[in-house]
Amino acid sequence: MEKVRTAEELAAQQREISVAEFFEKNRHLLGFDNPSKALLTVVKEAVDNSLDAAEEARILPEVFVKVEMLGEDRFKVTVEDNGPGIVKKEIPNIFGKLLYGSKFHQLRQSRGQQGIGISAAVLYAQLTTGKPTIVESKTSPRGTTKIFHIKIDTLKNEPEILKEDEVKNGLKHTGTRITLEIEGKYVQRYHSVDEYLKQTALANPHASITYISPTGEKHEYRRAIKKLPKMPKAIKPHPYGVELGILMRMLKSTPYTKLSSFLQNEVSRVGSTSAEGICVLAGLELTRRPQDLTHEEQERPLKAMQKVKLMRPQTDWLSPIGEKNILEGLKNMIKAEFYTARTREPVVYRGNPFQIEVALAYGGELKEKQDAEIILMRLANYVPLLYQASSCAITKAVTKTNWRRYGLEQSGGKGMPHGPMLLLVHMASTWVPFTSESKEAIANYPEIMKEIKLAIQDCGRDLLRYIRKQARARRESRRLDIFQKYLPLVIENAEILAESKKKHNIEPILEKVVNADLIEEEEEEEIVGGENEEE
Amino acid sequence: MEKVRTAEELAAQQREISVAEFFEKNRHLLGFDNPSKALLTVVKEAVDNSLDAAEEARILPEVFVKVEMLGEDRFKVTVEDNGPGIVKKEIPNIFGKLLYGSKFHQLRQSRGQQGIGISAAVLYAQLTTGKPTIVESKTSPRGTTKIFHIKIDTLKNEPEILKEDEVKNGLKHTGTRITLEIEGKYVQRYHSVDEYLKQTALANPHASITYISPTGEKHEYRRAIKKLPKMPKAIKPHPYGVELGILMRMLKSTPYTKLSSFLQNEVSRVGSTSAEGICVLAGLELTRRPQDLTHEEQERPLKAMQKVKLMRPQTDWLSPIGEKNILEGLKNMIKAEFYTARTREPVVYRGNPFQIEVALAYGGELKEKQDAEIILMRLANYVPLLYQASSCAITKAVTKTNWRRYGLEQSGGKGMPHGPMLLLVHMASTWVPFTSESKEAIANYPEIMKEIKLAIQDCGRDLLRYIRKQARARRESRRLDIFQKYLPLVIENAEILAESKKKHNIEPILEKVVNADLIEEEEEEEIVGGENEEE
Amino acid sequence: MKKSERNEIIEKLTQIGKDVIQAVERSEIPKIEIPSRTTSNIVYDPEYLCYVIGDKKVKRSAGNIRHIRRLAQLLRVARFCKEEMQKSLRHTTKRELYYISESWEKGLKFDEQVESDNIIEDIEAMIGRPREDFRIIPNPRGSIYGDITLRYTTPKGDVKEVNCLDTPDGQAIGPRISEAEIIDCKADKVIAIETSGMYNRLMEEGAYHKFNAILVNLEGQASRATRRMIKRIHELLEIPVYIFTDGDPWGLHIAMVIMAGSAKSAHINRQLATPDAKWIGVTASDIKNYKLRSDKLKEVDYKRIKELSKDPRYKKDERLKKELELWKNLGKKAEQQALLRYGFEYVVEKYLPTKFKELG
Amino acid sequence: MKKSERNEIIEKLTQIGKDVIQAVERSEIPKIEIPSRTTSNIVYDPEYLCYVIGDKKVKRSAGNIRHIRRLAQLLRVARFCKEEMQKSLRHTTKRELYYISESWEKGLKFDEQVESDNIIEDIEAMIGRPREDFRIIPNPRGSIYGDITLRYTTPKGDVKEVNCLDTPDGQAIGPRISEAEIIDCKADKVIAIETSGMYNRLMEEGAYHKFNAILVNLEGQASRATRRMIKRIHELLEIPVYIFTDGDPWGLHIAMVIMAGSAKSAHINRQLATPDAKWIGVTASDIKNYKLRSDKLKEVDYKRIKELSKDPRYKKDERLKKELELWKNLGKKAEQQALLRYGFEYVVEKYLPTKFKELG
Repeated sequence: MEKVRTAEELAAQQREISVAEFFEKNRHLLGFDNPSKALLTVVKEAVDNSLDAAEEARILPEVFVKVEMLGEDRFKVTVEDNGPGIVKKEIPNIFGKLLYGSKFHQLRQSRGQQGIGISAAVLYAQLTTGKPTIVESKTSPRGTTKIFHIKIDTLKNEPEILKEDEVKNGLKHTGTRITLEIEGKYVQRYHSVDEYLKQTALANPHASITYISPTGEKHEYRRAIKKLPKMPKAIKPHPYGVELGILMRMLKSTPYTKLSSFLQNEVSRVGSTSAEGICVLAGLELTRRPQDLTHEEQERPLKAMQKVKLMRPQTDWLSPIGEKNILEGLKNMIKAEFYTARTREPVVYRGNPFQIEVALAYGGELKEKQDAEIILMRLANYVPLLYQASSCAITKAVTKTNWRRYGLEQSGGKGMPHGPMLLLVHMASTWVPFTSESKEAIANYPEIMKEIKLAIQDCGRDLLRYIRKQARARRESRRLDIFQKYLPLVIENAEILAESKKKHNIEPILEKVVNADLIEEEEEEEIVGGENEEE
Repeated sequence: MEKVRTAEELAAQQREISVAEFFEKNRHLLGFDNPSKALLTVVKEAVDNSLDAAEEARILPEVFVKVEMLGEDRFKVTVEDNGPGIVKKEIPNIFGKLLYGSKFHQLRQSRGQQGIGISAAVLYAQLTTGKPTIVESKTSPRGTTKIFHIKIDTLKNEPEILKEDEVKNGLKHTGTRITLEIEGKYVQRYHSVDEYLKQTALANPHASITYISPTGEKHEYRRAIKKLPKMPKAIKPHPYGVELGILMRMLKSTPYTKLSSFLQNEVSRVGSTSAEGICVLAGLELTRRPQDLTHEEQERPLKAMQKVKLMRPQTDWLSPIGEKNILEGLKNMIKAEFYTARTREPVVYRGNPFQIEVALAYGGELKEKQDAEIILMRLANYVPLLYQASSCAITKAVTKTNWRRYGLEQSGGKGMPHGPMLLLVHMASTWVPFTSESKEAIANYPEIMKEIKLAIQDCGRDLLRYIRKQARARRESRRLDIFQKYLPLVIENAEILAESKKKHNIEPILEKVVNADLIEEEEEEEIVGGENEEE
Repeated sequence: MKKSERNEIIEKLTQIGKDVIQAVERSEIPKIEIPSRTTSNIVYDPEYLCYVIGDKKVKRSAGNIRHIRRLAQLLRVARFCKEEMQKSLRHTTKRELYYISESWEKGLKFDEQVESDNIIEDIEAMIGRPREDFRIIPNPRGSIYGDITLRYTTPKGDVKEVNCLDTPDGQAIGPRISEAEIIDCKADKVIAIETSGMYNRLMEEGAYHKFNAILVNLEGQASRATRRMIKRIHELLEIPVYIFTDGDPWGLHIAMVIMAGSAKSAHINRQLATPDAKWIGVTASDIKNYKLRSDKLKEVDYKRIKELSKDPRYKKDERLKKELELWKNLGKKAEQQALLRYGFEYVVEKYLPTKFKELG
Repeated sequence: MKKSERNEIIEKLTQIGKDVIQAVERSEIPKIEIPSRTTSNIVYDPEYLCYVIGDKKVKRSAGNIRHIRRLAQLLRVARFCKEEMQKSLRHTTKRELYYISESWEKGLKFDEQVESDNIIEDIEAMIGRPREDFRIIPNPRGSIYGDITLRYTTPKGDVKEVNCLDTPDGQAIGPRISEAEIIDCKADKVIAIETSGMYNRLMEEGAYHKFNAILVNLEGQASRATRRMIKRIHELLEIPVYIFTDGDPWGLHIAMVIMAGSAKSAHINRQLATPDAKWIGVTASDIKNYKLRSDKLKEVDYKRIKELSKDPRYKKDERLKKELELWKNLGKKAEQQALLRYGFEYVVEKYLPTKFKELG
């Protein structure tokens, strides 16, 4: 028998694990599953950061993206923006530390959420090519440019600065430039960097994007509108979505000393009346110290909050693209015959406000692909989603909609419809529920599905009206042709059949016929079943 | 125009994010997507920990599991083991801190890997019910039992001890008992706790498991063998799988001062000859200080290592269940007619050694479901996988195998085969590549697919031999019957047709016929195509 | 066909044109009315024991964009039929009509045969006569054997007579036989047989002689020409008709169509149905009693049993009701030929005599 | 059939039994040999211009577990055929044989008709005669019209004669007509027609008269009885045979089977094929030249074109090769009736005369 090992011996091996080490081993969780996806993810994280930076500083974004091919599987990615730049002391942390950021602790709509994306790109670069990431930043028009060569010390999850410099003649304006060297693979079409940037331009009509592809082509997407989207505000959690564990932590750490003040100030949409209602329902005094509630008492306000009728989140918490702006973007991008867009009112899932926008372009140059599936663009907080379409709530809502009702072809009334159409669906939210940290597909919450479907139906009805109108015009002109052609045939054959000597004048009847009501009698021509007896 | 915000203003919002906060918001990444899955995940993490603890201490595991229903969606889960217990000072960290554990920094086969599972369960409990987790542990037979009520301070990712106690009359023997109160949902069949524990017992024939279900039923799985599996050893990374970023870190932090010693001691399967070979190929002196290599020089040994022929990993790094033990377990669980098992030699994917085992049981009481799909059990390091079957490499290998060759029904020669069979596939590895942190499906690496297929084919051939043998016996006895019946009919009708007056004796011909060789002439009866011309 | 009958039909076709012209002369939008052939307008005629068409009509108006082409085509087809009847002895198949339309005025050409077929049925319903009467004929199916003499007109116009025993393998019921006059008949019953195999068997075993019967080969579902032939022999000579089919619900349906017409031909069933005909079998009881080799009933068979059970024509017939019930319970069907397990002569020597006695 | 021919066939059947008995008497395991009918044993006979069976044989041995039942059944079927030929005038269908087997010794009953069908083909191959010669007959398909007189035996045994113009709608080619003797014929060609519709059209337009022709209605793919009838008329009277089909690869295949037999009947093709017969059309060129209403070729049509192209029988015929090529390029098919776009008379007045001139 082997020797029994004691708890003490085993305890000696216990150690803390750094989050950087964790993601180093689990990088597929962050969208670095394979080389082609990794290249896209690096570009995406850098561009998201650039757009966020400019917008937060209320600057109309101009982003420059360049992807160079250094070897068969090696790429250099450069992304530069005209944002406010980053102050010197924060640069190492932002790029050299996982889980460091400004947005995680706020409930607010933004592209990045978790402070993990760009540093994950840095981690991926050093893991595959060993190279540090170069960050250049300038914070005032006449100031210097700070340059950092950064890696991540994965054992500590701390930035490691390989080189630090400050130069006069660096960036031309304020902003940040980041340069990464990575292993990757360049693909075209569906999951490509090209497609991603094209869709990003469409979803951000206020941004200008310049892109130089690995093949040396230059794509310029000029801004379609000159106004920044309104700044989304940070919010407090809404009572309908907060979870017990989080509420308990909030009760413990609040600076407020009365339960009613806590309720009015730490969650949203609760005023003094609602606060009183909640306390009464919970059987707790208004003046109780939140920090002193027993465990059992902590549960009561949560239940009470669900029973009180509260207003839904304010609109200005979220910043949708807007119907007008989406239409501008679409028209800028594609020459279609018909466009429509719909921005729904914000609603809540699990306490998180969100807002759905749907737009579509129909006909025109899209007719080239008349019989193919429609083009579906999925967006979350201004960011295009390219992977995992089939598991995304947007795709599900689209394929579960009966598009035949709106004049498109769709076999069996479900699945992806066919026709000359581009459909865009955008979800704006303080917290988009992705199915994985690589942020590729939106999770399938009933509330979200419902909103997407309603927006689709609105746009679908517009589309149907357009298709019908077109069809009606075509019909009217055909109508006259038909009567002019067949009425003589009717009368002539009747004359022969009746052996009538007289030739009858057609004109008076033709006039009657053409002016007759358009009401068409329902023919009942359903012939009874049964096998064909003969022939 | 809105006011432009400066880099300084923005920098003020930057903050570090705790990993606990991160997973609090992203708990679907850890297998807590929905209530029924969450219940299973909690049980699974606790049972995995218990089995690991006992085995590491070389104790034959006895695990007690109880799931009680407290309300419609509320459950109390208790798991107790006979392991060595946990020393007092480590208890808070192990249960109250994410990313803390003994196994992450070792390359070694074990159930848990990342030090995240059980603390995630604690986090989930406090998030959904607000209740702390109770941990009781005793480390020496005559010692006291330490009791902790633990929560996680998510802002800091640190344990929060609500209560601490030490009692004389606690646990009866050394070991640990953990009690969690969670929101969940109890389901039966495929994805159930019941099924998970049944499969766990099968995969761990050396363990005894007692399970009391929410409906009060008691299931006892007695151990089938009395010997512990051999202890897997920790290993160094194998050169064929190490990545540049990791090698660079190793070069930086090694205590060795010569490149050749570094190679011989810090990666596996490199002796002095191989080390020399690598240095020569890399164009680096054997005596170079690893810490001093320039970035460009660091890349060279990696490339050189790929070109040198090295031995594959030692067998004793891994601990498969073993053919004999799997068969014991299978026989213990199910009364079939035929069993077979195959443990393959270990091989390497991306530098990680792994080993595939396949076993099957056929016929007997499985015949009840003759025409249904076979039962497939997937296991990774002794742990059953219940979710995401369709995206798992095991399922793919099974459905891509042509089972018709092995005597099973399978439409089109692919897809899940049908028949009275249970098939078990186990992957043992120092690092199982799961498709997500919730550890439900094995990623689809070609090396892994190949090994699974080879093992399946081995077992499939055994199965075919058995099925053939059975069929042959049935055929032999039918043979005599047929000749006895038809020979008289042949001769009699020939006599009438030939108008023969004489009646011929059948016996001599019958004797000849029956003793004739069994060799059956191949009839060529493939009739040429073409539509039936008439009738 | 007698000349008076022919003139009557020509007159009815002419009337369709006259109705249209009258509307034109009154300066009204011309329209015609056609008895509706939808399910809801098919009613059971308990007196005649078959489905017939009700009073509902559908319109084809020159003022309706969806009607006008069809109206023109209907008039053109009516004109075509009338002209052919006046100037030749020709018969036209439905398929031929479809192709002939290519030579008509532009716009009247049929795009699909289903269009011309529907118009033919419209005209049938309007004038109340089967299309054979205005010389639109089906592909021939069915033949006849036995001591009956028919007078017919050859394509060249000669009038000849033929006795249906003087034909080696039975007389095909084609366009000329369909229209032939019955001159003489020595037989005293008709046996209509579903399959060619059993028809030949009865010929070879001398059934026509032994039973003094006319044998009719239906070749499956009876064609309309065959049904009319049976009806004419029955009514003119007042001799009983027996129907001998395979032992399955489809066989019973074949018998039923001879007795009462099909729903699809409700608008002319009175010209086709022989309500007095009797179904010999093979019955479900036969399958059981004679231990016939059988196959399992399929989904489609059970569906047919269900349909037949709901049919008012069975409501009164206790024997058929019982057989349908038994079929459902038995779950089996058998072919006529299955009786050959008892040898070639058995059908004629035993089975049929027993049946004639039973059915009277 | 002449008595001498009948006796020869009976003798051949008897010989099968004798071979088995001889083996028993030599104390050997009895076996029989059957010319193999697999693809690999079907060879092209360039002299006779058709596929025939090669020299390969398959065995049925009483010593082989998989053969013995089938051997017993083969002997039983041979015995049945011989006995029927000796004692009656009866004809048996393949389906009837399947049911008759129920009355045989236990174990010999056929489970599926395909078993008995195969054994019938075995016997055909062994004695080198089509099954009609030992009175296993198909359901009749096809009929004949024209000035030809045939002598036949009625089921009762009377010998009679019939002229095929004295039949209103054509004489069905049943078992008796198949075996009838040709007594007299005034026609000087045969026109075999694929569809009943066109057959009736040619009757009504007087084609038999105008062209002095015998019209044969194939009703689709020609039955073996029809093919034999065509061959017998052709060989006895030495008159040309023309085949008039729909304008698609299937129509050409129908013509080809009449000219050269099918692969399935390779073992008796020499008794069935009329290599001199000529295919009139509708050809691919006709579709183009006459602007016939057409449908797109389907996958199955293209497959057939490919098969036909590989057939050695086309290798020498430049006209057929060209037509196949054109079909592929044209991608369209048309029915015979499509010619009616030019009116009823056009086929007889223009189309066929042109064709006869072309084909000589």
